[in-house]
Amino acid sequence: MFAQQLVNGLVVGAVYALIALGYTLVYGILQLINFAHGEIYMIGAYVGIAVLAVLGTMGLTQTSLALSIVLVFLIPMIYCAAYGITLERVAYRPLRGAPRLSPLISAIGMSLFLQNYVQVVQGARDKAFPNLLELGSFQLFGAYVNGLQIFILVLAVGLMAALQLFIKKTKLGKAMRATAQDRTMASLVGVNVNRVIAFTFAIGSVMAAVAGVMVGMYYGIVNHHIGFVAGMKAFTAAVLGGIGNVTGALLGGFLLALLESFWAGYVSAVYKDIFAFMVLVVVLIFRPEGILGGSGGEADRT
Amino acid sequence: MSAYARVPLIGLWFAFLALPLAGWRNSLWIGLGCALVVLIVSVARASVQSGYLAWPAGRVKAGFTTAWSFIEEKSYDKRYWSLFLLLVIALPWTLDRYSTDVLVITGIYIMLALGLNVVVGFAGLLDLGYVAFYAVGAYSYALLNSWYGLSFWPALGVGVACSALFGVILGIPVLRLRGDYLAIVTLGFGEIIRLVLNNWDNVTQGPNGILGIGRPYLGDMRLYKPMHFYYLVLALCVITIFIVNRLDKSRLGRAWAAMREDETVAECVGVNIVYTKLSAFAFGAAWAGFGGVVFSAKQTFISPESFTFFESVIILCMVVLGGMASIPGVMLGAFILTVLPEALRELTLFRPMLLGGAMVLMMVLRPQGLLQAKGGRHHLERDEPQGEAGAGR
Amino acid sequence: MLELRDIHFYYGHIHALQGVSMEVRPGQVVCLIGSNGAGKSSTLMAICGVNAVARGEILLEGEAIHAREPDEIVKRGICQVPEGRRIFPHLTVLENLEMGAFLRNDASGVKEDLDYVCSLFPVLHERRAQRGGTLSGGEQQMLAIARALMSRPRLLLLDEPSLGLAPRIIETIFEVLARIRDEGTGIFLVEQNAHLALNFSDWAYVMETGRIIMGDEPGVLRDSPAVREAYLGE
Amino acid sequence: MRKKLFSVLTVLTAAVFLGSAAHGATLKIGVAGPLTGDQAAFGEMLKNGATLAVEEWNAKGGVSVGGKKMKVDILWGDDRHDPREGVSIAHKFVNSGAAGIVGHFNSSVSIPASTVYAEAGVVQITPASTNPKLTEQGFSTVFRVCGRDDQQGEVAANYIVDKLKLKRIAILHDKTTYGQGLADETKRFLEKRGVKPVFYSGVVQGDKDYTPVLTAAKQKNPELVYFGGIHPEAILLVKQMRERLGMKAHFMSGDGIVTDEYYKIAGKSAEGTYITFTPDQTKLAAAQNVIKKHRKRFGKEVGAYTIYSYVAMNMILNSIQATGSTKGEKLAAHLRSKAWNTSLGKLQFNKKGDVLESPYVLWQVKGSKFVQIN
Repeated sequence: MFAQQLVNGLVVGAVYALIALGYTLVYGILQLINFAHGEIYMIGAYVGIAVLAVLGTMGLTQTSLALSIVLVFLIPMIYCAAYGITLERVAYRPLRGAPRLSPLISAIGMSLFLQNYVQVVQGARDKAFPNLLELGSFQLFGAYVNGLQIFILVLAVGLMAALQLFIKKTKLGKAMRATAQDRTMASLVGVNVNRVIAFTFAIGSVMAAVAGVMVGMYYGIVNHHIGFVAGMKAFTAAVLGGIGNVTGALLGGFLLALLESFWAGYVSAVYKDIFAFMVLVVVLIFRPEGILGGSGGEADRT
Repeated sequence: MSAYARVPLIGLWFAFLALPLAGWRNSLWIGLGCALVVLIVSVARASVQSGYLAWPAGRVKAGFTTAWSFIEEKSYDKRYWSLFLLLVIALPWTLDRYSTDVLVITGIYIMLALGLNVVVGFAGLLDLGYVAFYAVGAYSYALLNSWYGLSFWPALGVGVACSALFGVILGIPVLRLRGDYLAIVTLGFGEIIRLVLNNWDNVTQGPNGILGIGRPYLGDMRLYKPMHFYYLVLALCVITIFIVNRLDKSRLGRAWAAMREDETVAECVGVNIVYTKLSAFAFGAAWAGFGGVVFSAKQTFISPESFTFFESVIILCMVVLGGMASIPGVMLGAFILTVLPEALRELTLFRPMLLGGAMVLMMVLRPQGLLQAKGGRHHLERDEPQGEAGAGR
Repeated sequence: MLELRDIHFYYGHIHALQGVSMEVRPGQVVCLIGSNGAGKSSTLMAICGVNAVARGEILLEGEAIHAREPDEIVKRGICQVPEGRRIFPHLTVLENLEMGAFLRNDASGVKEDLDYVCSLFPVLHERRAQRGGTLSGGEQQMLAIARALMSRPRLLLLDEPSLGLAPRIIETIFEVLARIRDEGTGIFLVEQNAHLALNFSDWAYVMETGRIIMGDEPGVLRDSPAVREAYLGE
Repeated sequence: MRKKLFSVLTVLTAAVFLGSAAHGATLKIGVAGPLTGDQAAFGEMLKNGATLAVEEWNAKGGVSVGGKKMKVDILWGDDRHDPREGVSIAHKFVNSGAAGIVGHFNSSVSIPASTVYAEAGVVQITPASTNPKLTEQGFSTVFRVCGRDDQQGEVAANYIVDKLKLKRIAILHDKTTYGQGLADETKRFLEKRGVKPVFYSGVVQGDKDYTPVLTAAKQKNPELVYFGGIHPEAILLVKQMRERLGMKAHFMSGDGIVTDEYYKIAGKSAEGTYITFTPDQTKLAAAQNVIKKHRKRFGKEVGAYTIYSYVAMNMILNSIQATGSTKGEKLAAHLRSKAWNTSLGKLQFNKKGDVLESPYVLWQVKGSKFVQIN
């Protein structure tokens, strides 16, 4: 049972972590809780379904599986990036420098808007997400492990490592860090701050898109309100790890999912969410900077 | 003319965004619609700037500003208040049962919004889990009534006390948190309360909720019609407004204002932060408890579904939309956000979407809210952009 | 090379700059002195495009730059060392310097300039792997200047470079500034330490409550009774 | 100025509220359910059933009340399965002079709304709310044409014990009024038959990952997993049981999972699922007519609750025509007075307003469709 709960938790953790990245990146750079981020993830899943439908009618899913998989991830990534950038441009940029509450309300409004927009155009019923990857399963230390789970875990961890490297090593990554630390100064050395902020939203959204498609493939079912719960959990994960801290998001995501998984398995399934929120509250009260320290903390934000 | 060159591009962009979700036909319309809106806005702006319409536009704007500030000013005038009260007392006689019921709900929300306004507007503490106190009030009446047969009037007191107590209980651990972190902890707290109500089956009946909650009695008269509740809620609203108004002007109110503007400075001039903060939470929560008791008496049925995070958001929106720290503003906000959705019931499907869009638009165009608070801008201070995350400083 | 014409700027409701006009000629060191809150930093931020001016023009070699984004202004060769240094605290010294060269794409030139600024301030070389936030005040000031130089500016704007530093360090910094000036970079200096500023510059402006009240050669200002009383403490 | 301001205010306020005024000589019947939102699929069934019935009546010229033919007008109410919306709609219906109500769908909405209808004396027939509490409140004007969860639980328990002969049962529910109610009734009847469930737990509705709780259930080696809840959770549960954890145990649930989505999305994993549900309407001779009409009118097959909604609407309209009244008490008395011949077969109400015969039978998912097995 322990091994099985570990597997359960790791896969969910990968999803939490990917979404948490979006919260953390944006918070790091704007000190803004991007409430609408969960909806971007949801949109990612829906775009994935649309792509699959088109590929299906073209017959590509039969003839070229590898290309299909690439497209099923790539197109939602592009779309979500576009949504993220638009979101920032419409709802947050006009409010830069406004009282702190304004962008938060605007974010909540945007979240409502997007969620219900999808409901209007896509209908409220659950949508099936056809599974492309029929991978077998095997047993490991008494736990059932599914090929898809391995695929998700590897993809998520790989992406996060790539992001880490990107932020650490590239010029744009450094510009992101510089902008997060001192926006005015970054503009004084020639960084186009607006572009960097838009880019940050894009990256966060790309990660969310991947999470959305992964969740669609994994659970096979998608609806327009998956963004809220996932968003809340991912946000908790980001806070747990230290909001504004990219490694923290990864750590927080896995930690929260594992704690939840063990709690649900050993203690109580219905009190699972209470437990998650308890963790959030306790961490914030006793260690508000999170495990690794947040954007203002000692730890580097990479 | 680059402003016009942007128009088709913006249209194309939104059509592109809509494409995979809405299908190509709808996307086309969405793109056209967006382009049209942008076009109208740019034409209007250009003609105002170039002087074409500058004069009439200026007149309209000036006229509107004057009219609005007249309303703003008068909304604080006591004489108008009493007139308004007369109007409100007469109102239900001209209305049907359903509209009166909507107004009862509006009244409950006015109480809630005024209570949240104490926490957010007066004291500057962003609370995203306010609905928890509402739930505590509602459940304390529901449970005491169904177990011990406690009647409405004493329950009103007990509910308020319970909620205030919860306010303090929440307040103590979060004393040293500020800004966003406070918001998140309160959000978490709100969810915890809801989940406990949903899962503690033995006590709260879990998701089934509590049925058959007793109606209040006034002497021998059983209050059950919307009209009855209308006057009950009206009376409670008047009390709420009176007390909240006095609080704002009291010593405590000034301490809240000082704490809102700068906690450290407030502490330096002798404001007891612990007491001031806790009292803000307690007072805010108390009104939520008030509203909760009335709500359960009105519904005769409550379940955890009525106390979701979305509810907290709506109440917060009322405060912000109306104008933070402005009592008439908050009331207006509550009125708009309860009556408008009812009026738009035909548009059910689009309602939450429009609400969301309106929230964004409002923040962009008039972030201070409809009626600005008297005596200047009240808002949560934004940290310097380079500021630290806001906690533990 | 740089000209400000009747610049107005509002900070919220405060009319912070009320018609500022001034000029920096090529090869000149120009200083701006004034008391706290006179609008000196606002002027620098307006030049750099951070503060959006409400009215007036800023011309760089005849080209209007006041409606441009900060990064475009940096690209045109103006770089500021802002008040309080504003080092990126979590980036290493080396990364801070690299950020200074953000807009440049000539890797070999950047490498060269890195060596050059390290020769100007050898301590930065020693501390290159350390986080910016861990440096002392003087080292941070050196890093800030070095970072600005990494963009190869034609005009360097300095906001209170001497503030809060020990005399020995101020001396080092001004020696370096002199060297930069001699190599042909224009310098626009904002200083509260009027002695220091007037000694170092070729032309000086005096600012009070958002207006330029005087502009002349340093010698003339030094002899003006008003300046002597208000800024030179005599 | 003062006067002006207030006259403007009064007019504005009045304008907002006095939107609906004009009353024609139509008969108004309220139909309420989750018309939008995540349960819109069910709302649509209610909607189509009621529409079909009303269109039939109107084609015949309407309902004759006191010798006068009145056209029937449906008032739609979207409660989005929110109890408070439900109460608000109830007031709206009562206020608009609705002569009867078909709805609501969810028990959690029907129950609070029933108070309003009962206090106003309006007859309410729900086509789908199965929670026993609804009719246990003692309101004389509340009816349901569907079964009750305790009846359903009994059928499920008996089948498990008698036919499947299983001993190790795990019970899960989604913590909703419906789901938990059903699970608890099933548990009660199982225990009555001497089978004590080996595992009992709620799951969080709206969650996506149920592997933790399923893993815990798996530890107990259940031979059958019973789930009280609706289809989205059931899909995830059965998929995760089979695909993630390799559990071979049977899966059984109630009428809440009967939608096409269930077998379409869950695919192979759904095969063999047992469901307690009402007898196959498509095999009912009485229902054939409706099914045909529905296909013609809406271009698709009837849903699980379409005919219930159709029957409920017809009962109300028939009673109005028979009694010549729209008074709730009279209609209620008439509804109780006889055995009804409906498209669902013979129906008769007891004193509480429930149908006399337990209507539940066992179904199974076979070859990607629901098949009645007894």
